Amino acid sequence: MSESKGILDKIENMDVRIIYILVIICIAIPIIRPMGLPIPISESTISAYDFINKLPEGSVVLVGFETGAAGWPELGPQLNIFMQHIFDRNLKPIIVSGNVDGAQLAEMYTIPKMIKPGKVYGEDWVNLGYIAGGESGIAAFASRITSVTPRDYFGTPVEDLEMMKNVTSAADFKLAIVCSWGTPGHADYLRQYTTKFGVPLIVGAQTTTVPAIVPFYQSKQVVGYTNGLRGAGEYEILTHHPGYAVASLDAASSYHLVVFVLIVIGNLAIVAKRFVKKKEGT
Amino acid sequence: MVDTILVPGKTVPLIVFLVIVVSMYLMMRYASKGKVPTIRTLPAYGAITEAVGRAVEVGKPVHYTTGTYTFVGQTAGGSAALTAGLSLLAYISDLCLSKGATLISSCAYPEVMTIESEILRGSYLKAGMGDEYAEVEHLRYVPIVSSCAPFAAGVAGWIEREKPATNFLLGPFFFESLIIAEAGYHAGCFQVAGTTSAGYSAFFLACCDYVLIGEELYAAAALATNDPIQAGSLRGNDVNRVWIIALIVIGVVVTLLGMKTALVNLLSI
Amino acid sequence: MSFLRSRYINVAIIFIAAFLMIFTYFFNVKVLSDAATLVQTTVSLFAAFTLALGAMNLTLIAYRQVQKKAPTALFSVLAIAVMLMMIITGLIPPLMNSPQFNWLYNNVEAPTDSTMYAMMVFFVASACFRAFRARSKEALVMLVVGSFIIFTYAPIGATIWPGLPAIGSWIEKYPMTGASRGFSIGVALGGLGIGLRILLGREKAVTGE
Amino acid sequence: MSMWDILGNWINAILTIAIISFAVPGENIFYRIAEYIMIGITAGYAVVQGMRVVLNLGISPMMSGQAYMLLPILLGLLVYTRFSKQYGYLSRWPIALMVGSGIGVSIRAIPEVDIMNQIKASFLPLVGVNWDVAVSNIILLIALLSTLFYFFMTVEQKGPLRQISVVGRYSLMILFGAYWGSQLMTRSTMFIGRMSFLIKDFLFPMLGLG
Repeated sequence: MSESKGILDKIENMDVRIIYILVIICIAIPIIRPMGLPIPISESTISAYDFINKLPEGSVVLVGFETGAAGWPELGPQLNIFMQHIFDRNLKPIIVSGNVDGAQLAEMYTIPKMIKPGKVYGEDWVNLGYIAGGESGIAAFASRITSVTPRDYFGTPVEDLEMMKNVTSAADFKLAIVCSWGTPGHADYLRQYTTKFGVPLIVGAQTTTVPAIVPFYQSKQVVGYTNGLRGAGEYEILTHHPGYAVASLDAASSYHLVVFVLIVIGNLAIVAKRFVKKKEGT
Repeated sequence: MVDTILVPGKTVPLIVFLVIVVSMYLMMRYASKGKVPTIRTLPAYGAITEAVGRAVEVGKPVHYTTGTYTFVGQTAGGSAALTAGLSLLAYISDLCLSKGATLISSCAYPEVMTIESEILRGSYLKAGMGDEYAEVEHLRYVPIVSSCAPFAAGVAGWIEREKPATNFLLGPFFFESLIIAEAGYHAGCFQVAGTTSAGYSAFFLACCDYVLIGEELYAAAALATNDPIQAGSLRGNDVNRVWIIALIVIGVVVTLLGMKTALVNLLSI
Repeated sequence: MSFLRSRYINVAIIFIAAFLMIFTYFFNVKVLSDAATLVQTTVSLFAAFTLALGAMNLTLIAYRQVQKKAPTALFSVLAIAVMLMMIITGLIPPLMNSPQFNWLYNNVEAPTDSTMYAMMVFFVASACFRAFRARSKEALVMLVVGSFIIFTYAPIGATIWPGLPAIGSWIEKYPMTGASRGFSIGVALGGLGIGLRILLGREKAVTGE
Repeated sequence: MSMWDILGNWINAILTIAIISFAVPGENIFYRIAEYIMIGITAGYAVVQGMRVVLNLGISPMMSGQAYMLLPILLGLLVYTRFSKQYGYLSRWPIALMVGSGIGVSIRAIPEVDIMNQIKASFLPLVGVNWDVAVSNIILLIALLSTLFYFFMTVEQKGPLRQISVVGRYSLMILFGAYWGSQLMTRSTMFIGRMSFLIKDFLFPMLGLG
């Protein structure tokens, strides 16, 4: 009896390093050899896609790269596919970031990949760089763009940019997209753009913030959201550009499965222990 | 005239804003005049003394952090939790000094560091040990910019190396919460945590011995400071909660009667 | 000059700035709106000034550690060296866009930052292993809900049984939304309360003694 | 690939592995080196970013005619007085402006975004809809009201009130369970990003595989 209890104790207090190694293995294998599991498409992603699809050509869209390098693996694929769709639809994106390195990430990882031939900087898209000061900075940007970003990412005065001639405040935006991993995040965008200027908002969410976004989507303050890498994968399928997100989702699935199995084992150990105890007691 | 000055659609929000602010102000005034409301018992608050006691027994330091938040450019909920965390820092620092435990606090922003340093210095002065306070030894400053990764790395690494007896995580947190709390769990720390973010409360429930969930953090701060104003503002929250609950119930009833649109329109002025 | 040290100056600055922001949100008064925008520009500028404080403090700490010959001194010096490298390459024109700067960003800053973030994958797994144990009824609720949500978000859930994500989405849409609303309304009220206390100068931690 | 690209890839991979080594096998010297490199490089990045904003927002408008920008710049410099014992209090002024503006901006929208809109969204139909929607709506309302109730702080919760509060606690557990479930996705995504780099961009090219 006590022997089986010893094993159960060991399972319950498993060395965490065993879990860690399991995690590494279960993520590495699908990356090397993907399984191609089907990806059902969520309603919230479709509603984001439809909204962008229906915007008239040439509409100005604000894209908030509210992430640092660390959030990139999750938010980058969403930003990339949004930007690709925006360029495909001939909309005019304005890139900004309240994170110190967001605008740089856009220049390094998104634009070179997603830009279409014939698009000219300053006419078809602009990168206004970093907005310091958190929500205060965003509020100022919304009421007058040049108040916090007099020059763009490359140091050109904003007045000299062709596209910005008729765009002075958030009232000129037809849509705002924010992909954020903290502050500034969807809440700041909601308060400063949507509530104050009525700009529709699409959120490229981290899966962890989805529970916080769902109530806003339910109350129709957010027109659509994509849910993390999963959402990016769904969007890639919707726009017929399957890429990184679709390929990586298998690894996510296998990780979830392994964690679930671990949880089951942990609980079985508890139940079994209770059973053993009961038997010893009688 | 009024129409042109008042921003359209902001009438009801303005009224709500004024109702909340005025009711809170009144509650604070009542409290400061001696009608201090009692705050319900919080097991996690009681655990603070136990946690410090354990550190004294083992002879190892107490670690404290409010997480990677600052007052500048953050959300109101965050500022509120940070302020509560700082109030609790003052309380715990006094407790540590009176019992003979060493408290070491980690912070991530210069503004917060300035404030924490003042709190700790004040606490040492109060205990008559003003000379023993040294910022370099009692405050660990791990600067961060946009990502809390360096802070998480610095604090988790330190906990693994120094193995403090007790770990307090009280304040607003980002993802560093889990990294630090897991490091504390594996280093065998007694952990008391509290935050106003739902997501990170869930983390703490898994790793910590006692957790203050959401507003319980504000309540603990009010208990710790013994400040009637803070207790009054908690009463203010409760008063406002009453009309919020009532309005939801009324709204549901009105919807039952089929007049939802009228009410929503009325509330959207 | 002792009045300059008074905390009432801080309280006054906080109050005026906050009042401007709140007033211009509800009312349209051109002069005040312009003033508010100017204040916000100034705040952005101040925030930029504080960005260098981290580096200064780091240097100070390293200096003291070297002076005391502390065992961590070598590490601190390494941090300072890396920091200087980043500053110097950043200043090579075009500002913050030189190939050297981008190289450092791409190969040192980005990987360290994102790997630290990625470490959570381990901690979430091991904490989940602990958190999701049916020790009490409360923990059982968490376990059941968590399991459904796991299979709602991972595409594999629908492959196992399409009902899994359906139940998960239902939980998310109804009971979770309700709880989340209740939680955040409370936190929002608390935020307003603390904001008011700071504006009234009753939070000594923030306004100074 | 140039020599710099190859070197960069190696440094990238080594740092990645050094940090992962904090989990398996545990705290070690390589992790510690990576930890301090991370702290240093972030601080450096912040300095340059700060300089750029000051240049764009303060100095160049000042040079091009807006002379009044000199005042915010000088006030901003007060931030650095915190290193002086004598003038340290001056650093509180710019911080006070930032705190005040931050609080103002964030609390002004709370009544609308976090309270009124959430209340309005809770006016849910209980009749005239399918029974399953009606039941779901009732469950949502129970969760909402009981959670709100749970956080009554200045009322000692006894008797029947206690029961509502218990329901609130269970509702919160549903919320936390959902948060836990959502954590797995985000966190695995981050790690997948790093592993994809290590495997596809580092290991495979080195071994000469596709």
